[in-house]
Amino acid sequence: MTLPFDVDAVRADFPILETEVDGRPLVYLDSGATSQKPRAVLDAERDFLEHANSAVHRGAHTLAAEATELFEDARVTVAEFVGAEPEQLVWTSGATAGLNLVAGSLGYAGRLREGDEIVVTEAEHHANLIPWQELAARTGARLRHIPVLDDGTLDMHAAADLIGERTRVVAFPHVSNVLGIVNPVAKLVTLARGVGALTVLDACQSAPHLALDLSASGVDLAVFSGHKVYGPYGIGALWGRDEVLESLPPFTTGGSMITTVTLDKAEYLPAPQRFEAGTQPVSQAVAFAAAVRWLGEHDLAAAHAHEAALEQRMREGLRSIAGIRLLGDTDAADRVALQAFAVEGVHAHDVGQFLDSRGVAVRVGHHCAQPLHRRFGLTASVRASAAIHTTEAEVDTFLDAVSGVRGFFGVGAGTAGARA
Amino acid sequence: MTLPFDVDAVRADFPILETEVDGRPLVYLDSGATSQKPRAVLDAERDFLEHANSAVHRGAHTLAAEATELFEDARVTVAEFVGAEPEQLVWTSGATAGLNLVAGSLGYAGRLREGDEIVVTEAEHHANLIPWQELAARTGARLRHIPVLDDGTLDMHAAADLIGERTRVVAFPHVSNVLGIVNPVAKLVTLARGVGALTVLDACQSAPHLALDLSASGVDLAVFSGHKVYGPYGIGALWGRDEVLESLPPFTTGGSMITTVTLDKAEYLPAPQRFEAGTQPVSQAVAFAAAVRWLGEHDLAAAHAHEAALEQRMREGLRSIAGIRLLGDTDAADRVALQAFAVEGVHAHDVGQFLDSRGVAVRVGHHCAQPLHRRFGLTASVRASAAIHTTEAEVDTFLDAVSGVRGFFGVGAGTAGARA
Amino acid sequence: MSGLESLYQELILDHAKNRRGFGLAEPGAHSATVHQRNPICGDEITLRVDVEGDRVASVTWEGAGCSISQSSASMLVALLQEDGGVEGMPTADVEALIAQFREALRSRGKIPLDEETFADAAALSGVSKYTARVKCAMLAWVALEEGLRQA
Amino acid sequence: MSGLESLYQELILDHAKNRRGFGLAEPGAHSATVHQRNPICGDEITLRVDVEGDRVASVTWEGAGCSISQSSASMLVALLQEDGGVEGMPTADVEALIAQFREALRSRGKIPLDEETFADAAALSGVSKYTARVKCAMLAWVALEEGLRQA
Ligand SMILES: Cc1ncc(COP(=O)(O)O)c(C=O)c1O
Ligand SMILES: Cc1ncc(COP(=O)(O)O)c(C=O)c1O
Repeated sequence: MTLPFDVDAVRADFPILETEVDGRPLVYLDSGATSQKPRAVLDAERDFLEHANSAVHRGAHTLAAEATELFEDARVTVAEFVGAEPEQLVWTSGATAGLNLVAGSLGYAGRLREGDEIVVTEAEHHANLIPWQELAARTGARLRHIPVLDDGTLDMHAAADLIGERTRVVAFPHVSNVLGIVNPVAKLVTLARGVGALTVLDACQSAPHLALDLSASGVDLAVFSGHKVYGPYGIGALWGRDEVLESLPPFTTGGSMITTVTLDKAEYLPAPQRFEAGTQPVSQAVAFAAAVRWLGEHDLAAAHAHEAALEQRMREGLRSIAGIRLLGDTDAADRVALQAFAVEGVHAHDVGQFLDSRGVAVRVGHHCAQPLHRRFGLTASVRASAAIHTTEAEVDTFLDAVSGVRGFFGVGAGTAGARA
Repeated sequence: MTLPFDVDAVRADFPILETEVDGRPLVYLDSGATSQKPRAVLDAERDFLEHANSAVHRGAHTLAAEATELFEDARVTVAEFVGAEPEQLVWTSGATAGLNLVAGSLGYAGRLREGDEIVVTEAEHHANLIPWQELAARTGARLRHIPVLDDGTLDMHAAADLIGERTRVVAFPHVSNVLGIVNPVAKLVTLARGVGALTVLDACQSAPHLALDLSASGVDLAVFSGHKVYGPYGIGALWGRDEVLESLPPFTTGGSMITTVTLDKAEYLPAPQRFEAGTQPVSQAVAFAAAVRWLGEHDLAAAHAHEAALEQRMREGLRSIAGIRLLGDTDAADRVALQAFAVEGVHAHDVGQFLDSRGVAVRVGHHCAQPLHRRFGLTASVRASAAIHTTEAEVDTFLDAVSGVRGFFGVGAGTAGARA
Repeated sequence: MSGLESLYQELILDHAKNRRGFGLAEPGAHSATVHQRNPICGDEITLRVDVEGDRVASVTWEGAGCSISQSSASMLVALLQEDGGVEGMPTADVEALIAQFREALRSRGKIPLDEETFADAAALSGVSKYTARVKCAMLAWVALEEGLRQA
Repeated sequence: MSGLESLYQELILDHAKNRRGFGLAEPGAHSATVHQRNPICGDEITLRVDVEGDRVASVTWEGAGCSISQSSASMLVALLQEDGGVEGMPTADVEALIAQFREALRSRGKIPLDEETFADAAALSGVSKYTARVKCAMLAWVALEEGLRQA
């Protein structure tokens, strides 16, 4: 049954939202870093651990059969959530692990050589950058970057030039975790397909906020993390087209991913098991599925509209405050409700501390995107990111707090201060 | 405060032990595969998620500071549990991930070459075998194996011959997950040190049952998994001596393990962070620490004595049943309460099914140790493994059920049947 | 009948001990040999199918495994021999039979195998309640399916 | 005084704006230049220390970061200048001071920094309750400690 979207009802599902910080209600605007978990997720994991827990895919006992079923049902549920078949969904410990799996496996497979090129963007999270740097360094391939324009969008002209016949891989974020801008997936896929390059989508910041249809997206591989989609830590997924997954050798090896093992050699199962070495995060898979089911109980179109309204309110509010510089302030692209900014004259760390005193939790620093910050001449910024449980009143509390920052730190019109 | 050991009190801490299977109380003898979790562990994780959850090592807000503290305290607690310093403890998603990290990192570092040798044992879990096979295949190194004698102990004469000047790595299980025998760590370390080889200890099956003092053990690196030590899935640890960890490059890369990142290059933090790419299993670390603290509340010497008594009872009981063949039946070594066996004339799968109908959950199959089973002329066996919450009465229920197996399947003295 | 006894009916234990079709026949003109494995528990089977025209002329096998996998293979051979007679069963019918068998086994006890169609193999109905054992019972049938694809 | 105001005392904001010792001096005969970074938030400092005999003759620095890290560096220089006078403070005393400072900051509010010993830097006492900010306040002090080791 789909419930009409009611943000108060949604909030009631999150125990942590009752927290007070220094006597003020917590305004959690750090969901881009990690989301909070609704009671249904906590309950599902606990219920599994109290009633069904045991090793999966092994043993004939009743608990093991139950656990295996719940574990594999979870795969089906999460796969459906992103528009994929369960056999195409590999459990990982998170998005970072998924990206390392892909880069590492391509390396082991000898799929890249001197002169080949890997293309990423200037807006990458380090997780979708450093594994490619390492792969390039190991294989002699060259790593190239699609630049980010001043408004935060990708330079698609440059992309068209960069992606050429030497390109083997094009990896990019669906939504940048700093800019909140939805990148043009279809266009990038067209460019990559035109030259036969593999596409890798970092869907960490889109999975919680947009309806994903990976099968239809045209990309070859995609990753996301459970802990950003109202699910638990320690689990994520790598999705891949059948033939792409089949073409990749395992990255890590061990139990449960083999058919025959001798002292000298092992033969591997097909995907997805081939990539799932060792005991899997079983209770987390079950809880991840519960998160997805919990989301599915809501009218997601209405929830997305709610988040879009928050995005508008947040961005317009910030724009109207003096001394605020938004990173990636454009109306010319779809966005999620996540906004990074700098406060002139006040370091991001101090801004965060000030907001915290008002109960507002934001993230400060480089958000694992140093090159992007450098591109904007910054070393750090403040990032506010909303979630399905965020209210307009919370956005207003946040904006009100931001308005007070420069006054508190004694900077403002005409006052010279430390550079932001 | 240390409580006197009282198995009934211990049992009351495990909600799942109240489960019934087909109307009979569950007798869980599959802790070697994965342990059950006491309420304190479930509560600690939930409490964290309801009150402190947020991204660690980032951001100035109050929740983040709280979460970071709990996360790093967890590292201190788990490190202490195995006799290590917190800076030497790397969180991993499990033991398999830890072993892959070590083998993969040695590979990336170019520490192995053609002609070099890696020594493992014939009793390896696949997790401590296949990563070395892959490393050998990639580097041209040779993988060699210390044979297992008929009684299940390692052939230490052969070990002394095998470990020589070409040996770079000696990897072995502290306790085999099939034989339950504690291997002679000190002797193997002496042999390895004599030739300057690195030692890697798979402590998966010892961590739940023996007091570990890794610093004193003489090994260079060790791994274990949370889910086998009454803790959660999705977390484990790699321990290493300072200088050994410092000598290893990262295996996976991404956020939170870097200092400076440009588009082309990254610089890495020192250990343990260097090996912890991406969002860590934060709530699981907190829960893992709770498991260790929960264990520490008991008189562990008494608990170990209790488990030793169970081991005796289980093994002697099995010995006295006709048609049972024990794997690694020796009194000449220390053991944990874990025993694999074959029933003459009845396939392990059928034995497991029969025991399940009596409420007894055991593991059947090759237990991720195909080479060891082959060495004993088997493809599968039945494994019973006890835990701190196992009672003598449960062992008796198990033994009684085993006695009924051959009768039920119509095999026995003089009856020819399918080979076990 | 307890759960366990419905799983391990007398007939199943008999077939596991006296395995029909055990021992590979010499390959014929249109035969295929297939190896299947259950990686979880190590059960394995090598099955050879001989096709003549649009009929399955013979099925033989070798392998080791639990009583469910062994008896299921034996029952499959028995069924083909009894229903197919000397000419052998039409390939299309065998394929339909396999599909029906799979459906029943995956039904979690909802679809029984009827004795008229499945003969002794109907005794495997009980397996469908034990999801962990379905693969054991399917092993020979999947091998035959694969063999027909190749032959 | 609210938590925030005890953290950001007027004195701290002043030092963050008028930074003592900012701008690296020419290296002397026995000087060391140290670069320190807080990888979490990107604060960084380059600090140069000049040692003459058993005394710290001069400390200068450059860097960017939050007001806590900037003012802490400034206060450190002010303290050394005021207490050391023209000769400079004995190296051993500086080392002891750094150790004391670290202990207080890690005490979670239990050990205050007294004004007699720490002068303006005593205003940083409030930081010790904010564990996430301790690294910011320590940055310059750790850099100086490292510099003394090298000089
Ligand atoms: C001896 C041994 N080594 C390694 C492993 C692998 O541990 P995990 O599956 O938790 O990664 C196990 C358990 O499965 C084990 O028993
Ligand atoms: C865009 C993006 N990519 C990758 C990651 C890495 O995800 P995780 O840390 O869960 O592995 C994150 C979040 O940290 C992200 O926002």
